[in-house]
Amino acid sequence: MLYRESGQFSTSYLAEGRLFKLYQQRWGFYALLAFAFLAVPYLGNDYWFSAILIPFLVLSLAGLGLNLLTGYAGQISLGSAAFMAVGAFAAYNFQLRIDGMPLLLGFFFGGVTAALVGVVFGLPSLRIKGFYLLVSTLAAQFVVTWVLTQFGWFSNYNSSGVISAPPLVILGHDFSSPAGRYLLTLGVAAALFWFAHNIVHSELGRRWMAVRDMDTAAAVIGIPILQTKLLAFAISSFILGIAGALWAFAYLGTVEPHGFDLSRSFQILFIIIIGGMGSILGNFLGAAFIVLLPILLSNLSATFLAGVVDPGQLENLQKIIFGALIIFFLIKEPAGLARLWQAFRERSRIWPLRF
Amino acid sequence: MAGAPLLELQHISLSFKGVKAVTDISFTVQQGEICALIGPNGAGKSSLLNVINGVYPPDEGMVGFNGNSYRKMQSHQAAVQGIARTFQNIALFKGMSVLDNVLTGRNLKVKSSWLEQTFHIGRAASDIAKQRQKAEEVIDFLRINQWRNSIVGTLPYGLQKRVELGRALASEPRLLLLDEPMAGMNSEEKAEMSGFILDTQRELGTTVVLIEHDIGVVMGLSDHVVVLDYGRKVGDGTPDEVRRNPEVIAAYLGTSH
Amino acid sequence: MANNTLPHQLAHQAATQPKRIALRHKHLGIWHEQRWQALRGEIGQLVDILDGFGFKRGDTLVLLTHPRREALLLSLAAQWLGGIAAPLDPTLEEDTLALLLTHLKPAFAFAEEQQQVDQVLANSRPDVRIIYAEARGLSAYSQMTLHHYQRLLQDTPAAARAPLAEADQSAFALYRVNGERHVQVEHFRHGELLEEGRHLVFAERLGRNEEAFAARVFATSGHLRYLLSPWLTAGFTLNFPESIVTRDADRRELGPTLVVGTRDTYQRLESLVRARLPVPDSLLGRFITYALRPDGTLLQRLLGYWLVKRPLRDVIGFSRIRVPLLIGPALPAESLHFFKNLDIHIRTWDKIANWRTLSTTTSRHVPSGQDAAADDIKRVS
Amino acid sequence: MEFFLEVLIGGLLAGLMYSLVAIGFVLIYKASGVFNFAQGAMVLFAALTFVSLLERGVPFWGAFAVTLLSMLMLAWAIERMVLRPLVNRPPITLFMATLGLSYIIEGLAQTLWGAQVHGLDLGISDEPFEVAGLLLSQFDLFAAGTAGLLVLALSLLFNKTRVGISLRAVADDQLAALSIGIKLQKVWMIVWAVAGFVGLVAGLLWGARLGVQFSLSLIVLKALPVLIIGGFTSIGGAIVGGLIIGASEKLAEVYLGPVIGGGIENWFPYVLALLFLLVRPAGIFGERAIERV
Repeated sequence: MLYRESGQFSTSYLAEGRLFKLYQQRWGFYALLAFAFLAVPYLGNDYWFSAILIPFLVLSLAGLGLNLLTGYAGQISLGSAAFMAVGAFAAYNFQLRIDGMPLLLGFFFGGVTAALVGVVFGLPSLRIKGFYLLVSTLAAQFVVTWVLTQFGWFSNYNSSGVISAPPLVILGHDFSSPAGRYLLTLGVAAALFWFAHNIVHSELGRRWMAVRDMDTAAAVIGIPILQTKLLAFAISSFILGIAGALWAFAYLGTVEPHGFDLSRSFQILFIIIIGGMGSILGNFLGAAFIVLLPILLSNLSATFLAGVVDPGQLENLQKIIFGALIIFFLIKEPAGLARLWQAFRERSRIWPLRF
Repeated sequence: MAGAPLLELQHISLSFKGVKAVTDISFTVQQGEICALIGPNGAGKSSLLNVINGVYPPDEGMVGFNGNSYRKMQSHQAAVQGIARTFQNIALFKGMSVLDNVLTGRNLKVKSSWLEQTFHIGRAASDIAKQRQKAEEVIDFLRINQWRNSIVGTLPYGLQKRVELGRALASEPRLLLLDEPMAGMNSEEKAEMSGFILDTQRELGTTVVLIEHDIGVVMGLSDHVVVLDYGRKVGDGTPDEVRRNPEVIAAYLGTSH
Repeated sequence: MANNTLPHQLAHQAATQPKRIALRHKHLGIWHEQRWQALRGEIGQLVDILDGFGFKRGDTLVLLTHPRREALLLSLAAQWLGGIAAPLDPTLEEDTLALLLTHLKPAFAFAEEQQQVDQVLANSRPDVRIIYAEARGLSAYSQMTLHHYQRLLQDTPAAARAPLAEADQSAFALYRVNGERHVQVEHFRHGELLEEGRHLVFAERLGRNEEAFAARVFATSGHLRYLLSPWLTAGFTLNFPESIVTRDADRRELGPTLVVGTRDTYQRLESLVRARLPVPDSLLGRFITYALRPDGTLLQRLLGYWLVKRPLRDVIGFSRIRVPLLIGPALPAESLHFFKNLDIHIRTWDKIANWRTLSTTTSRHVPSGQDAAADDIKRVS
Repeated sequence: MEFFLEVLIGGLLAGLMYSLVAIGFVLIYKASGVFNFAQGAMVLFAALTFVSLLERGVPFWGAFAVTLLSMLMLAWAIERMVLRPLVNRPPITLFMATLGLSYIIEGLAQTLWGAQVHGLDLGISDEPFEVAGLLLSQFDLFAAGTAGLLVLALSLLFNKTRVGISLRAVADDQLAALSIGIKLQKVWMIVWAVAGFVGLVAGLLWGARLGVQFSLSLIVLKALPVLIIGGFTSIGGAIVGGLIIGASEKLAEVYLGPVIGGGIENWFPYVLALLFLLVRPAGIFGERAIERV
């Protein structure tokens, strides 16, 4: 709208396929990255890092993981938190049991373990579809939590099953301050978002969407359905696993298996419903919404309803509002907040014309 | 049109929950011809297409394709062998753009792995460009350039039919199965679609088996007509032969047209 | 000046700025670029091909096609051999085209695709040599005289010979049918065209950095004089859209600095914009009217520029426009005003056409409605 | 052997309690194609409303009537504000809407009645008694009897009343039902109300057993594997599924638990259901739709 598109055209398919075709968008994006990496650590305070930015980033990442599976590949899942738990506990154990395991490599192996578990619970997806698949993901949710609490080995025989973060040191730099944990989370999230973006814009992403939109037709044109679905489970769980490790180590510091219960899975599902299924940007929007709304509500009630509503009621109120919002979005904007942004972008591209 | 047939159906029977859909059907399709399957609704035409590309396994009979015989063709195997198809009720990926739909048609031609594509290494760059170019050629062939980036779910019906043909063509098939490619079109659109089908056969050498109700279109388009009625074959030959076949006239041409 | 011909100009550009981009066309979703040197190489091949067909000095190559680079290159190749290019507008009615083709009886023709090939075949001598661009649907044609452009190029080695054209020879011949169904022709000599082109290049200070947009076929005198000739004279880049229906989107991507349009071109654009602007009564509509008022305050003008004019110019692909030319009949004052409001100052350039009627025994000048309109045009130079 | 039988029968009876929740589910799925995750929340809402009224001195049947009325209003509101605007949307969207719905209903129930645990005494003794040498729970038998009565009542409703017949018509073919003048919205509302009633019965029984508290809404998770095994569309299936899940869960807990560790009843039904699915992808009684392409 305010920037000129004219004169920016592609002379190769490679250039045509890039993320931001316009240089203004590219520079805007780089500026945003620079701001997040360079300016925010100096501008933010501990409250912002610990209570808002880190959970926001981790939840965006978890939303991304689920979005790949549900929004892109069309396989609905209620077991996201289980894969986060696997990632967290696996990363913990890799760190604990292998001497000198670098932190990020531990995260990576945590993600890989989650991916393997994801594949196991994704296997039924060839034979069963839709709601029936919920059973498989719910089984993952319950089995994983049970296994992690039942067998002390996973939490190094901690009496309450709690695991604590290893020292957050990468190449000699300590990342355990709030700003450091923020940077660690941001770095991992940026890398994984880049990774996921590339996937959904590649052949694999197209196959996922084909399976999502009509799997019979996908099979007829030669798309290997099982392999495509399993890759969705694996990559989705990989990202969820790393999100889980970050949740445990960069956000909470300590976590028990029940920190990854069914309501966490619901929370992640809500992120992608509100943010937008089948959208990369939507994960950020949905996560921001989920993180900020409770804060907003408690601030509002502290200001206007001080003494009238007790905290327990506030939680109930929050539940009602979330539920209502979910329904509202499904009715009014099934493609979520990302769709609103996209509509705005499309309109502003042709502004001041209407169509 | 001499030589071994490209497609050979031998004694195909198929039933759903005990109801016979197709009974003992045999016919052959020569390399490079356009073969039309005609017959009233419920005659088993779509079921037959579904047998050919492996959506339904036949109860009895064999499908011969390109010199090999199959008891049951898997959908994926059919695609690998070079059989592409379109569906009666348009089976496009509605949430994807025209270009992406056509690109999915090329999924079997992709050489690079998903990791190469994700990290832009190895064969990815040349592969992506190559697939895109091939898809663009199909888009150009079918004159859908201006809708390249439109989401197919938002396009009018006739265009969706064209995009679906495009997705099938993108796989560079040897055999193209078209299930009522002109259903619900006006005469102008039908003529256009007929042109595309003829060009596909002539320019690309693709063998076509199609189901169509418009007898005028069928007679003008096809080299070979197979007539079905209540799951049985009642006629098989050139359009002229079929037109003169009394059984066909009684079963089909006489009654519904 | 002996070398004052279109082919000589092309050779000159290829020699002086071989690496700069001469042509750009959108095809299969992306823009393909061709440098002057490569352009000359391809034309060299085409010259050999036409020569091989027996194309001689004074022969006419008929071109029946929407705007395409192949047509332009073949025209130049024909002229290279001292021949004449005769572009016909493929959007004309069937019987008009048939009349023109019957009259022309082409021995050499370029046809875009099956439809045009059929038209040429139906109305030409049996031994007509046809080069076509799009092979679709044509493989079943048994004629030995049909040739696919790309395949011809592949089979022909690169060659370079000096142009045979001379300045006072005809470069182009434009044909049309008048109201009494007589075929009329107008010839354009190399020298004349280049003269007119130079005139424009000088007056508008056109340089080699211009990006010109050719959405219309070169079938009007204005396009020959004020687009083709300046292109060869100034040596800028000529751009072709992917197809006639995608020209608006393509223009936006490209953002040309030089547009040579007819009254229709600008009026179509105007009505397109008017139809899509917010309704005047709506809030947005009132804001736009407010912001565009020419005698507004500083704030108004700032808003008008940043929120309406600038984005709107970009949407219609005019944000880099430097020279919007109008050729042919004049634009109504209202339309001129509309564009002027967007800071697009359309300039009118034309010369009265000089049509000769051919179907009757005597040649005479027939002033047509179009020419009468052209009389009123003020020369802005 | 006796112990085995006791466990088995205990499991079967407990399974019928799962069936109670699953039946409400099946009703809604059959009539509106909605996979109603909020069924658990409805059970909670009903039980909580009932017990809170009881605690405030409302007599049993009065509380029952008022709760039933509130379930009716709930059904009306759901039809108006959720189902109607979402008509013709993909089933997955409707499912997610019921997730939102369960949040609203849970939040609402706890806002109205508080989050503390309420005891509920229906006056049925939970003393085990002996039948043919086996120790059986009286309460379980009562619950089983209630479930049986409920199924009987529902089949009467479906087969003998006008409402029931139009309900079945809608379940068979929505378009055809519409074309013969059946009002879809009305049918939906009735079905959701009946499901609310079933939820109330389930809530009373479960509430009496576990106490009325938030975790009541989680019994929907128990009902899911039951549905998977029985199929989404068959009330008989829901009963059989419940029996299978109940029995095998108890047996597994008793015989498998000591080997691999306790607390397996949370996930065991799911794994069982998954194994079932791999053999029969549409449950025992579910119909496998032929995919028309």
